[in-house]
Amino acid sequence: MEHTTDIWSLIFVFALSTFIGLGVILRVSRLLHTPLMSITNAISAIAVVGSIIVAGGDFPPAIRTMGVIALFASMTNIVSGFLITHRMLKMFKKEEKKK
Amino acid sequence: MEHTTDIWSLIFVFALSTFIGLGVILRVSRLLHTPLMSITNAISAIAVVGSIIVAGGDFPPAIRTMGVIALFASMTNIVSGFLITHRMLKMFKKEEKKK
Amino acid sequence: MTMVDLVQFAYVVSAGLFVFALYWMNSPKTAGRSVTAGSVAMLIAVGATWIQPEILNHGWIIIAIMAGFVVGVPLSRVPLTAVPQRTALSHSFGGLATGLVGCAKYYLWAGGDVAQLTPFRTTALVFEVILGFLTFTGSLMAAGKLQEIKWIPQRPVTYPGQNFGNLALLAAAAGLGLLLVIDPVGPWSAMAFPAIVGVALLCGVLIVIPIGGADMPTVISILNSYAGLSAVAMGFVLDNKLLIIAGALDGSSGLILSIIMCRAMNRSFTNVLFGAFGKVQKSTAVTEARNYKQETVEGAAQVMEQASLVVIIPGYGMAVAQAQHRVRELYDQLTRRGITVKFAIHPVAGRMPGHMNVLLAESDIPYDVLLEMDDINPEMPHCDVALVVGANDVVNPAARYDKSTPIYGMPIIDADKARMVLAIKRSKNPGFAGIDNELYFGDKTFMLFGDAKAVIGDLVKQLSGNSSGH
Amino acid sequence: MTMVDLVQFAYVVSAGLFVFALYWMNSPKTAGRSVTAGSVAMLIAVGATWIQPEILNHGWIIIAIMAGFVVGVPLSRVPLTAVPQRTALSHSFGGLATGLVGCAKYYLWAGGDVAQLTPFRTTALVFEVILGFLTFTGSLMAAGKLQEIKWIPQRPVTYPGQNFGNLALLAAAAGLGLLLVIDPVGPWSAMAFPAIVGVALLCGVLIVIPIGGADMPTVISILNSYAGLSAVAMGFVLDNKLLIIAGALDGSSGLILSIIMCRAMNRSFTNVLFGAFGKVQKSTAVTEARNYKQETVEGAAQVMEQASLVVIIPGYGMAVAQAQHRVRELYDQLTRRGITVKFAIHPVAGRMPGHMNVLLAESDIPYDVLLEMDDINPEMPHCDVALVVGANDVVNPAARYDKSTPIYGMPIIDADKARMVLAIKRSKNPGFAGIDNELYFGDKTFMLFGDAKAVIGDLVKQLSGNSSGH
Ligand SMILES: NC(=O)c1ccc[n+]([C@@H]2O[C@H](COP(=O)([O-])OP(=O)(O)OC[C@H]3O[C@@H](n4cnc5c(N)ncnc54)[C@H](OP(=O)(O)O)[C@@H]3O)[C@@H](O)[C@H]2O)c1
Ligand SMILES: NC(=O)c1ccc[n+]([C@@H]2O[C@H](COP(=O)([O-])OP(=O)(O)OC[C@H]3O[C@@H](n4cnc5c(N)ncnc54)[C@H](OP(=O)(O)O)[C@@H]3O)[C@@H](O)[C@H]2O)c1
Repeated sequence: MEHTTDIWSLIFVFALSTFIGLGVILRVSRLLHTPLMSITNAISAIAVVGSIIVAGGDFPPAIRTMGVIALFASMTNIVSGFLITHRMLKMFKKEEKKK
Repeated sequence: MEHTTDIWSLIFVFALSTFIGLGVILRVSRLLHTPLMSITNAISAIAVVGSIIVAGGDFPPAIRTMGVIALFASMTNIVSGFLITHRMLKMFKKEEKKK
Repeated sequence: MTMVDLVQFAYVVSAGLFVFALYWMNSPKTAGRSVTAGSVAMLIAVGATWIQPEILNHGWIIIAIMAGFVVGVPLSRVPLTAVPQRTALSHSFGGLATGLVGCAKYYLWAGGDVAQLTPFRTTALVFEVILGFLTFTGSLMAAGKLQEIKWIPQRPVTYPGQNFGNLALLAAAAGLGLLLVIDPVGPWSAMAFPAIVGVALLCGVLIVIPIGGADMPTVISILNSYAGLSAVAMGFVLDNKLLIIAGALDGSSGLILSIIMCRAMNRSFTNVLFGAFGKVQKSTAVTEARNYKQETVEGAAQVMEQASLVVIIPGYGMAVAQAQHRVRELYDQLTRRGITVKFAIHPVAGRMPGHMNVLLAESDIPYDVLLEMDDINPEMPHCDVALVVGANDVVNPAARYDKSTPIYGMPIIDADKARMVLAIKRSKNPGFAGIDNELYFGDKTFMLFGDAKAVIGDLVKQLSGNSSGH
Repeated sequence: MTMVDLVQFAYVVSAGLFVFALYWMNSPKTAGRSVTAGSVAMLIAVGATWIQPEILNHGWIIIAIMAGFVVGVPLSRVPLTAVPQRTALSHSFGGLATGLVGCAKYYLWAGGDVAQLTPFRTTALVFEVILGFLTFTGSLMAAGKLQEIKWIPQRPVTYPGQNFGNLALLAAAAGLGLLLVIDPVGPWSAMAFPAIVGVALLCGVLIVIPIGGADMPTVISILNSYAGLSAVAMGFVLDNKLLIIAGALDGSSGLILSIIMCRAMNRSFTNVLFGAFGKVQKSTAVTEARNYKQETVEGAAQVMEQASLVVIIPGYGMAVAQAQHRVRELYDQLTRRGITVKFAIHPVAGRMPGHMNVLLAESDIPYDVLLEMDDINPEMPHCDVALVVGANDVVNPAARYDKSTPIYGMPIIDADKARMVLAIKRSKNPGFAGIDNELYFGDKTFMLFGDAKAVIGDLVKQLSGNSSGH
């Protein structure tokens, strides 16, 4: 029972955040669809959380190696994702001021 | 620990549904603010869930009486809330067709 | 699939439907589905809870539900002018329900399985009970003031140290709550819990007493979000996510509506809650007296026939007079003559948000001629006749410049910009803000004194007469 | 406040910030905050995870993070035309990460604490691994096709029974997954798990191979939502709500973008995924040949000087030619002459959603003259000159009537309604859909053959020449 309800709270969280996702994304300005792609790209690198747990835990080296590679991969996405989004948005922001 | 995480899943659910609430309500048409008041009124009668648990459980009569009164109160809100909302919205729907 | 899974699944579905119910309210086209979605969701919630094995005495439940129908159906038939009271009343029911469930749960656990009263739970429980009972009495008072029941004072009741007193009470409640959290079943708590309930009930009354009748809509919305929050608290207590979600949706709706109202009145929450608004002014206002220019029904009818754009500005008075159907006939008469007729709806015209829209929709006026303030104001200068039907504060130009008035800074409908203004009201009395209306002394303004329904009825007769004369 | 509470609290904050990050993308004015909110959220997430006591070997973590920076920074400096590839590439990284974490967790639990592999968890684990590795290879292929790497075929590769084969493979993976769920550590599972991984990797390749280069953006978005979903699955496995929330946000974004693209191309998911689009047509198209009317740069310049409204319709060609800065100069030349210049942006112009907007924004063109298709089309009839810069399918009138074309039914920009059309492209080759463009044979149309950058450069010279001549 205890665990069942726990599963269900995960399902609740999933359902709710999907609602939020759809609601928020549908309102993103068409101008910004390319930056949107790159920022969601960075956000999906949230897998970093799992990677750290696996890479840092007290596990056999084989396991940890997988974690380290995963961590590296996610970190790359985080860094490049946010940087390139910032780069693109700056262009639009510049317009903002000019007008 | 088990219970702690459980508390936190409740908090997560609360945070997420507040986001949804704000997002959805802000987009409600001004025309419909009165029906909105009455439908949220009906929805807040979700307390009916708690009332049933208290009224129907195998508890001392005093407790159950409280539950029964609560159930009566919530039921009243559900019935009148949805009915009056329906009544108001029909008016707007009629317009819809006429035009 | 165990029973638990089944129930939880049902709750997920129900929660989703509630979200859609509110989402579909974003346009009259889809709003029809809202009620369906909402009631199905509620049905599922009730069903899923009821089928659980621990529910035994079905008899009581059925009786309570039937009683709910018996009272609920008539309550849904009230005239639209009584909607604010009705809303307040059912908030008080909602508050009562959550409050009672809170009590039941507390005594249940305090009596038996004390381990259940974890600090987290007890805190939630205290919140649930305080919010619940405060909403209960508070909403009752609000309903009473709106219903204008004799022994409930309409005008704000104020006394020295009032706000301080209320805050002190709330603080006391909170303190007692803390006591419970620290030691749920200690020697104190036997008195502490009922004390909390008592204080909450008292607070509800005392907080609403100093608030003027016309501020009630704002108060109702705030109480609405309280009701929602206490449902959320119940969800925390019962570890029930559906309660949390539905409660949160409700809470945010109440919050947003009250913010919208305060914005439109250019007032702050604190001012609404502690401002004892509409007291002082009222007392002074009526004394003043300046002279109005009047116009006959015949004259008014002629002027309107000549117009090419007529803007009708309805206000609380139209609601009081139940004049919406006459207004509809007037609308038909004028449009038949090829005159463009638009309605200027101020966000706080009437006594609740969207009040004018429902009334006019009721009288079959297509909702695409109901314009919001910001959309109509630019057109006002091109408007030949602005017909003010029982509106006052929302067209009072003093709001623009006169810092001394309580409505200073409240955005208004620019009736004074129209080429000519015709204003229908019964007397020289001011509106809810209790101040005279500059507009009515303007040289382009002509008054049509009388009950809105009667006056507009005459106008319609006049016009139909003329048209047959044609 | 225990460590668990602290971490969970941090996760709540982080989740909220992620939501705001996406919310603020709804207008360029607020979008600036998005990156800040997003990166802070990520920082909190990383920090909160790292401080947990069970994290021991910080050395490895620090190295991996630093490596991430070393690779990530250059990856963020790619030219804007390479953004699609870059996105695909990092999707594959994302897929790899989730896949690997899935493996690690499986072997960890299968090796030791088997009780952890509840049916629910194992199911989630299988989903995580399949989606992860499928995204990994699939995105790699996509990136390769977009980067036009030699040994990866650009054109769709098809063979008999292809779709059936892929579905069979997925079915196999699912079957093996079921096996694991039933008995996580049975005799079979030793082979089952690696088999699942292998099949997933293979599927990624085989599913993307039959898809044409220009459909990649759609595929990328779909893979984007897969990546999100596998993060969600990881959240279910690790019982981590932040992963679920961020993953769900990501998933919905990918889903919606791909839907928008399919809509704008008037094609279905299945058609994109299994249609082997752009294969057959391409082969035939180039054979056709009809005669175009050409125009000299001088002539074109003169025509434009006479115009009062010029609409520029950019397409993939502008991106290929990197012509946006020349376009900007042209824009300046024309506006200086008091000519109104507007840009007509087709939702799928270029090779990814919003492609044209970023390029033009890069060249400092104010974004309020970038109009969406639906806003500009009504104006096209009043447009004196429509300048098509390396666009093709998105202005092909055949989409309106010719049922035989692959783009039939795709909404287009009504260039043909303009008084005159000037079209810049290098050759007589068709666009990505592989069909000739009616517009270019229209009698109001004049071609300016050549590389967009060069041609527009000449136009600008010409115009500045003339103006100095004034
Ligand atoms: N809508 C909301 O949500 C909301 C919420 C809170 C507060 N308020 C406040 O309520 C006020 C609404 O403004 P308002 O202009 O609509 O109403 P108002 O300012 O209250 O004025 C109503 C006018 O209607 C006249 N009237 C009353 N009964 C009438 C009848 N039977 N026939 C003809 N005229 C009649 C009254 O004058 P006589 O007595 O001379 O007839 C009065 O001048 C605003 O001050 C607003 O701040 C609204
Ligand atoms: N944007 C998206 O999200 C997305 C997603 C999936 C698919 N698509 C597809 O991509 C296509 C986009 O349409 P589009 O009209 O933008 O592009 P297009 O139909 O692919 O046509 C591009 C044109 O630009 C010309 N061109 C190429 N390089 C050039 C250069 N250096 N200088 C001058 N012209 C050059 C080409 O002609 P020459 O070779 O003769 O120069 C070609 O006709 C649509 O079919 C759409 O369905 C877009």
